[in-house]
Amino acid sequence: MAPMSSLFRPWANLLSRFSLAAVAAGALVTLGTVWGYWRTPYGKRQGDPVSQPVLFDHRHHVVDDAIDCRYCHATVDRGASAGIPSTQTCLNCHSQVWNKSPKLEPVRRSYFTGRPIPWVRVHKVPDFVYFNHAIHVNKGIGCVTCHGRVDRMAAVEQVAPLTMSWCLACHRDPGPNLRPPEQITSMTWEPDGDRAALGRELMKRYDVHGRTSCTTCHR
Amino acid sequence: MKTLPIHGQSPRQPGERALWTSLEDLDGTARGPEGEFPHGAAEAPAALGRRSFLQLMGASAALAGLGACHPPREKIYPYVKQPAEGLPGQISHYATALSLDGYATGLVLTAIDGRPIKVEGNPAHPASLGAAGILEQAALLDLYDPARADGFRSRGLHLAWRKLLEEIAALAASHAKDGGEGLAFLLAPEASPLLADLRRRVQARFPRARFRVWAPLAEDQAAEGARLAFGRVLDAQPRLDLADVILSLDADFLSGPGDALRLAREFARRREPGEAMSRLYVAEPALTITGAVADHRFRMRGSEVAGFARQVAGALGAIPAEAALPAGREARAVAADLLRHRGRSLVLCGPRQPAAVHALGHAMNAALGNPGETVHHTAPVLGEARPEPGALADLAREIQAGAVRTLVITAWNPVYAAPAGLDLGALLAKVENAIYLTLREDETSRRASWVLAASHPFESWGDGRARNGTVTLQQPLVAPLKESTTAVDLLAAFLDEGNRGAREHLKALWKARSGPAFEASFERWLEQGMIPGTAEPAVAAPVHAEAVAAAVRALPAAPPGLEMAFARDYSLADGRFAPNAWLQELPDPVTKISWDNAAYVSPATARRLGFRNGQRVALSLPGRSLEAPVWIQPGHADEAVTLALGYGRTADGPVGKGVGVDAYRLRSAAAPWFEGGLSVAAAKGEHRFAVAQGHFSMEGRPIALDFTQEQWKRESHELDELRGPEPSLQEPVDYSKLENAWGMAIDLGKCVGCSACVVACQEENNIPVVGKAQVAKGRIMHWIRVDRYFQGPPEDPTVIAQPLACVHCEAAPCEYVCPVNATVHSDEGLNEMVYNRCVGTRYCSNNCPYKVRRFNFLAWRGEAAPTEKMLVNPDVTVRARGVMEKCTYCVQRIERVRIEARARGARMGPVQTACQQACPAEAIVFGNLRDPGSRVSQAHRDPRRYDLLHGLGTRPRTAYLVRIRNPNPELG
Amino acid sequence: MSPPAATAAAREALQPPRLLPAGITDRQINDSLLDHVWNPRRGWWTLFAMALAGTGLLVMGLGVTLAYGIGMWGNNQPVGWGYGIINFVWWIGIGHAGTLISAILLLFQQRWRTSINRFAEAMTIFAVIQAALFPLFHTGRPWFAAFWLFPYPSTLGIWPNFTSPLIWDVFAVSTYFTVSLLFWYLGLIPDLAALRDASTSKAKRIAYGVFALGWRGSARHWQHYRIGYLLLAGLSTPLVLSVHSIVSFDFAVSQLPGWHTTIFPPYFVAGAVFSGFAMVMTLMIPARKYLGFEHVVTERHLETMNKVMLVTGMMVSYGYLMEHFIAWYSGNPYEMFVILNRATGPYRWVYYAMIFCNVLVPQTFWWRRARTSIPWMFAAAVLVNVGMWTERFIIIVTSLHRDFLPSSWGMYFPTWVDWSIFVGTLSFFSLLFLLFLRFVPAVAVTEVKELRHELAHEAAHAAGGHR
Amino acid sequence: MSARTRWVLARFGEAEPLLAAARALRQAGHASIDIHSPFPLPGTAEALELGRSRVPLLALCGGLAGVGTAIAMQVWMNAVDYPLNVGNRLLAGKPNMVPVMFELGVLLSSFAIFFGMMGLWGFPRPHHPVFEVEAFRSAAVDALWLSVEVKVEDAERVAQALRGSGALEVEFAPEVEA
Repeated sequence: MAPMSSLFRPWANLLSRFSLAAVAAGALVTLGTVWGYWRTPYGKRQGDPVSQPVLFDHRHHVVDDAIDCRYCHATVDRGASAGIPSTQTCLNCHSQVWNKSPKLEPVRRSYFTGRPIPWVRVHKVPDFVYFNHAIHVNKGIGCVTCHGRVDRMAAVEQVAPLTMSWCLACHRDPGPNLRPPEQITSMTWEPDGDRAALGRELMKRYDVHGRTSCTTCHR
Repeated sequence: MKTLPIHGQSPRQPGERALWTSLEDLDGTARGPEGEFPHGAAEAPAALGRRSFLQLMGASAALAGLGACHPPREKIYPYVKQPAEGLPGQISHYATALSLDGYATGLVLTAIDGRPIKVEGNPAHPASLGAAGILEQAALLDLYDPARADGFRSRGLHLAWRKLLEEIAALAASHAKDGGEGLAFLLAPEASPLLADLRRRVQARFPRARFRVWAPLAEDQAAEGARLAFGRVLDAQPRLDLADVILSLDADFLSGPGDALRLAREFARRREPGEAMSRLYVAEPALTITGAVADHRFRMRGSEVAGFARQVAGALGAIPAEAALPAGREARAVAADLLRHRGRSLVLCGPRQPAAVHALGHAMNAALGNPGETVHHTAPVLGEARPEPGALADLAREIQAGAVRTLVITAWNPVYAAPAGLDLGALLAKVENAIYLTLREDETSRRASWVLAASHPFESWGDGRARNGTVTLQQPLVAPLKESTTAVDLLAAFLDEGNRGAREHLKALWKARSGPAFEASFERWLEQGMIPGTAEPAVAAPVHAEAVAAAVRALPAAPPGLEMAFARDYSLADGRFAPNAWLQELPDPVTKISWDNAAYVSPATARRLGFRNGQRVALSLPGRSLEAPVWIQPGHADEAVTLALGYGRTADGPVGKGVGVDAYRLRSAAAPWFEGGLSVAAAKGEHRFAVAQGHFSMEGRPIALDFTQEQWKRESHELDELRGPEPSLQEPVDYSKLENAWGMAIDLGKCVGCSACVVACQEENNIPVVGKAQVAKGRIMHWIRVDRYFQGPPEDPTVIAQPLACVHCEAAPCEYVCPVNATVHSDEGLNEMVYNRCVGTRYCSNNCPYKVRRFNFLAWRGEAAPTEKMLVNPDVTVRARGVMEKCTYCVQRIERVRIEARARGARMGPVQTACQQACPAEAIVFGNLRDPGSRVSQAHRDPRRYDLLHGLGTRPRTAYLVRIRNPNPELG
Repeated sequence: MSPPAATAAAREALQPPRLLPAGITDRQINDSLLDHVWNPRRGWWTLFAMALAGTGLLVMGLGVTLAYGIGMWGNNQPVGWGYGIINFVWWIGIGHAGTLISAILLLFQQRWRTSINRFAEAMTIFAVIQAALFPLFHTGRPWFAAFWLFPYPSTLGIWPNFTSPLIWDVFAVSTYFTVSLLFWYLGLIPDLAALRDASTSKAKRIAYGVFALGWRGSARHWQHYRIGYLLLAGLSTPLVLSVHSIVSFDFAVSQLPGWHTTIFPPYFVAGAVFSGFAMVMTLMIPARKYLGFEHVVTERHLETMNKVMLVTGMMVSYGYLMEHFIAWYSGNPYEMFVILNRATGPYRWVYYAMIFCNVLVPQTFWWRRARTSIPWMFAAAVLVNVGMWTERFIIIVTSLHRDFLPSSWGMYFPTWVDWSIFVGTLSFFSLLFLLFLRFVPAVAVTEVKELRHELAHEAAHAAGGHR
Repeated sequence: MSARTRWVLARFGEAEPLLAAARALRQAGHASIDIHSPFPLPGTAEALELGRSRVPLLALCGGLAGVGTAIAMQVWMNAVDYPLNVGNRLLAGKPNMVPVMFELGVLLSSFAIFFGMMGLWGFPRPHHPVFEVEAFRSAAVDALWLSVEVKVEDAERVAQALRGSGALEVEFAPEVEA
């Protein structure tokens, strides 16, 4: 019997194949994870209710009080930014109602000290993206389309992915996302009848040209 | 990513004052601890350390991209109380003004969220007509300069405002006892009615106080000349749009104080070919932008201009023959041309010429019947605030005699700019209270016992008068960024009214001078930026011919030998803009040198003396000597050396410190502009200029085209080779279905090469400054540049300027080579540059035949001071290191107009690019090529239109219009 | 060997120099060619330390570039590409010889390739590694370039631009590197098995055993191996031609005078082969001495390589000639100017260095004495390397620095960072090469054995038929 | 029925007897025969009746897949999904697509060849019973070996036969479960 000279035992075959497969799979999984991460709601920061310095509840204000979005976000149809209400705006009501509530203490403090309330930004596009609320609102894009059912959020969270491909999808085919002007701030509006036909009609009415040229958003 | 306007802000320790220390690296003077990196090849970029580290970390985070690595969420700080007007991010425009050399130019400032970010001309204002010059525009950078003076101090002790007022009140009270015997004021020339009023009131309180008006580049000879010719001081108000033939005697009227924007507009309007085209003769020593657009340019030393003027005047019969000189061929031809256009001609005389030449100019105009036609005369707009020759010398004598106890200086930097031999710095030490009001800590503030920070014009109330007398209001856009005051408040302090505020003084003055409905009128005036109808009325002014003749006869002959000439610098003026990095970096409109001045000599003189470009030479005049580097300038007069003033600063912030050489050290009070008897000797060393354009010949290529009227009639068809469709394998994209197709046209016949467009673009588009070393390396960032080409003999070439930015080729060579689609075409035909997609291969720049793309080789901005962040135009992305950038046709303006119109359901109005808006000559036209009636469409159909590098088939959207010159056939 | 010694000697004198010494056995081949793996040559550590130190320069240069930006290089407007792309093209050109020798000479059944192909293939891979550094690091933002250049579906919804030659480059260079590596490794497997089986220590056996993947020299192995290797050679041949053609498209597809030329693809390929052979010579001449390989890399090999250099040198010279001719014949003033500027402009000394090194130096190989003189051929190879580098400098810098509008003309000067990266890649290349010489047989042992077998077979035939 | 087998290895000095022995073993009905040589030995495939290699077919499939992918990728990305006007060029210009088509074709074809071969060989396979024989280490160096897998009980008989057909040396690998 020849001396046992073999370097590798039979399990080495399995091990070597498994190792190679593991390396290949590892590389693929790593790439795939990085790739996939940005597609998860977590990667895009969707569905993450953001706590604010004041326990402001949109559900209460939108549903119970039926305050229109534009009461507080007053510049949404005129300016690039929708506008975060000034402390003064809060106190328009809250000097009368809940004016002793400890929950509103930060608001009163802001008003009396003159220091703004440090709200936390929920919807953020990069600095090189020039998003303008006014043109979208005036061309029939409703609040709910991008911001979701704010009327059901205790703390506002990001609903839309806010990725470039998401923007592009609508810019390429805006029709299905258009609504009549009187329904812009409605959280519950649903079209009756043919959505596609309505979209076409609204495209014409608003004179909508979804543009996908780069400088539409990047300048 | 949105950060900063200036490259080289070094990271500061918390609490440390904002200092531009690292810019010293850029101008080649750094001797700090960073000096281990030699300049040029091995320069360490300014923004090292933390920032770069963070960038690297950011990059690795982006690559890793996993884990709980979300950046912290931003905060939003809304108003506590919403102001009545203004939306976040909305543009608002305010009319205001800036006074330079005493005359106000009406401006419109753009503000976003309370920050002024852009200076534009006020279309209603007679000195602007909507245009803005380089200085007016760049003044905005001074506003945000972190190196500005801050606060008030007396003998090194900081004073609070209230305390300062008390101290001045006490000082005033002590002077009031003897009627202001020991009180003197050194004021800048300033046409402001408010300051004039305050001066009268101060004089009334201190009857024996002395007021002196001084500026280093004063136009005192012009005033003297008027006095000679008319017997009293009068201002001449020329109208170039009415002049068929113009003779400029060393008058660079397209730049310089007061009226250049209007004159450029009027001049350019008469430069279209045809019968109505004007003709310009220029006699001057060094090539100027005016000389560059002349139909005939006679180069001669500064002291010889008088002789040429006498030749022409003699041939015109404007002066007696004994005062004239025998006319040469050129002078005869000029005179004959002027005579053919009696009442439609104009003689202009430059401020550097002696009074007699000015007087001679007036006499020539009178002889040609021009007064009342192409020129009229008015009472001097500066009024009493006219600079007097010898004001400084008189003051020095008084100080020497101990007659000045308190000296209030609102004039700019007399210690630096005083004539050589007048050691004002030492004299100031003798003044008990030398109170100096200054925007920056400079040479004078080092010597003054009181230093008061001045507010910038854009943060203070005031008034002024345009060159034609129109009263112009200056309103602030921001509260002062530094603890500072104004000349108005300072003078008022001597009346114990220092705390009333300039606004109240202004309103009080104009309330007194206007009718009952003052408040309403004042609001309207503020809106317009001026008080309409306040131009100085014309007065009849007969010329005293004998006095003129006598003065002319007394003119000395031009001295033989080398002549030293001093010049106002296009960028720095008298030097007060030396701390302004935009202006330092702006290439000189003629020589294209940035971050430097130089001793200009003609090629022949350089050959005779054996000088090379960049060679250092010692310039010596009796008792004075200065080393300066030589620059051989085609078109310069032989046997003369020209050196621009305003450089070689030793104080005044780190930007201008040590840049160039200080020509004031060579300039005498007796001969402030031209002095004979110059001796030059080669000195040790070679100077490395940062020249933005390396080559001035077109190499016979059809680039900046130029025809004479005669040639144009015969050869205009030659342009057909340079326009129209070129055969191509690719079907051109059809733009005819869209509402807009953007295009531009640049009229070389109108362009005067002033570079206002460059600064406008820099301001609008957040273009960084890179510093001298980087300019020398060929990394200047300007999106639009003004190329200058010389043709013909180097001694006396034809000169042409060609503004060039991205021409937005329809078949753009840059686009198809970009691997990541970072530069592509928009539906409306813009060549888009998407910074955030760019990975920086620079292939696009290589393949751009126009070389208009600019690359962020380093992090040009470094870390900016907080005030400088305020300057950033939020509509334009601030470009990161490693990305390409270039002219976008001001796409942010297009989109703003589009969104604002379409959000209202309206059609888009016209869009103006920043360069177009600033251009005083209306040479740049931008607009919609789909609209056949637009000016740009008309220009594209103009027979003078051609496409640059047409043969490449790039189909540029920017078309050029050839320049036509109108030379005198007699001089052919 | 059966024929009488005298006859053998006479035949020897008539034959071209041998590819292998007479009477060598497989065992001798094996032992002599693997010897350098078992017994590292003297001075290896010294050389390795030097190369490692030089690689430090590369790391530093790239680190500085990453930290501060491309501004640390000499690039500017108008010269957007400088040393980065010069070095890229130079290295990728060098990287052509290996595949060419392996693949094309295999297809042409050139037997002399066997002694040098492994060596040349390794050189190819290491050169391509150097080359591949540049396209990434010369970008302003390599952290984005690293993945935006690849067509993966991103959340941005935007894709690479397939009209850009740089994207073609990405595909060409990565394909070339991958295929070269596979080709090299495939050829290496039998030799690794030989190393495994000839190893004396257990650790080496295991290490080489892992990389030999279980090669048993089985008939089934050889059956697929031969056809697979041949196919890879067949694919590599057009690949090698395509890579430098595509690299030349970076220039030829652009609009710049001096770049926009249809002759570039063949001219670049010829230049690549030229420089690749020169680099093989530069490395092989000292290496064969160092490793004691004179018996397998014989003078005949060297002379043949010199002939190839002469041929490719003539092709390159023809390229230059045509460039000049077309510039004149086209009547395009911009083209004419570029040529004139090369010869008379500020970079003319580089131009004349290029002409000297690439046109004149190879002409000496018309003479047999030059072809067989080892010092001269080494000097010539080094000069050709220099010359081909200057050629890339001329193409890139002189075309860019003075193009259409004289107003934007400028000059290009490299910085210390440019130099340290360049020297760093030379060192990194040497480092990889030294590692290769240390751990992997530098000559395709198996192929030499096969060659010996074939030669013996033929000799037997020649000596009078079957045994 | 015993399921245990073992490999019998025989070293030959020359190719001809080796090939003859292999043919003889095949005729004797042995299926698991192999020849090991340090370089490709002509005639082995015929002796073992291995048939045509499938590697060329794999190469063709890989190449076609690469070219197809390249065309689909370029057309879809640049002309369908996000058509951009890039310098007025055709959205899917055919000449533009050639370089990537070619490169991707070569790449996938090479992958198919290399990994196909690995698959056909069952690599990596560091362990094989024949490696247990110390003398077999000469197989990759300079010796020609013939190996045959036989039932344990047949081993000695086959060894004898091999010795008879000119083997210089015969070795046995350890027994293994079939």
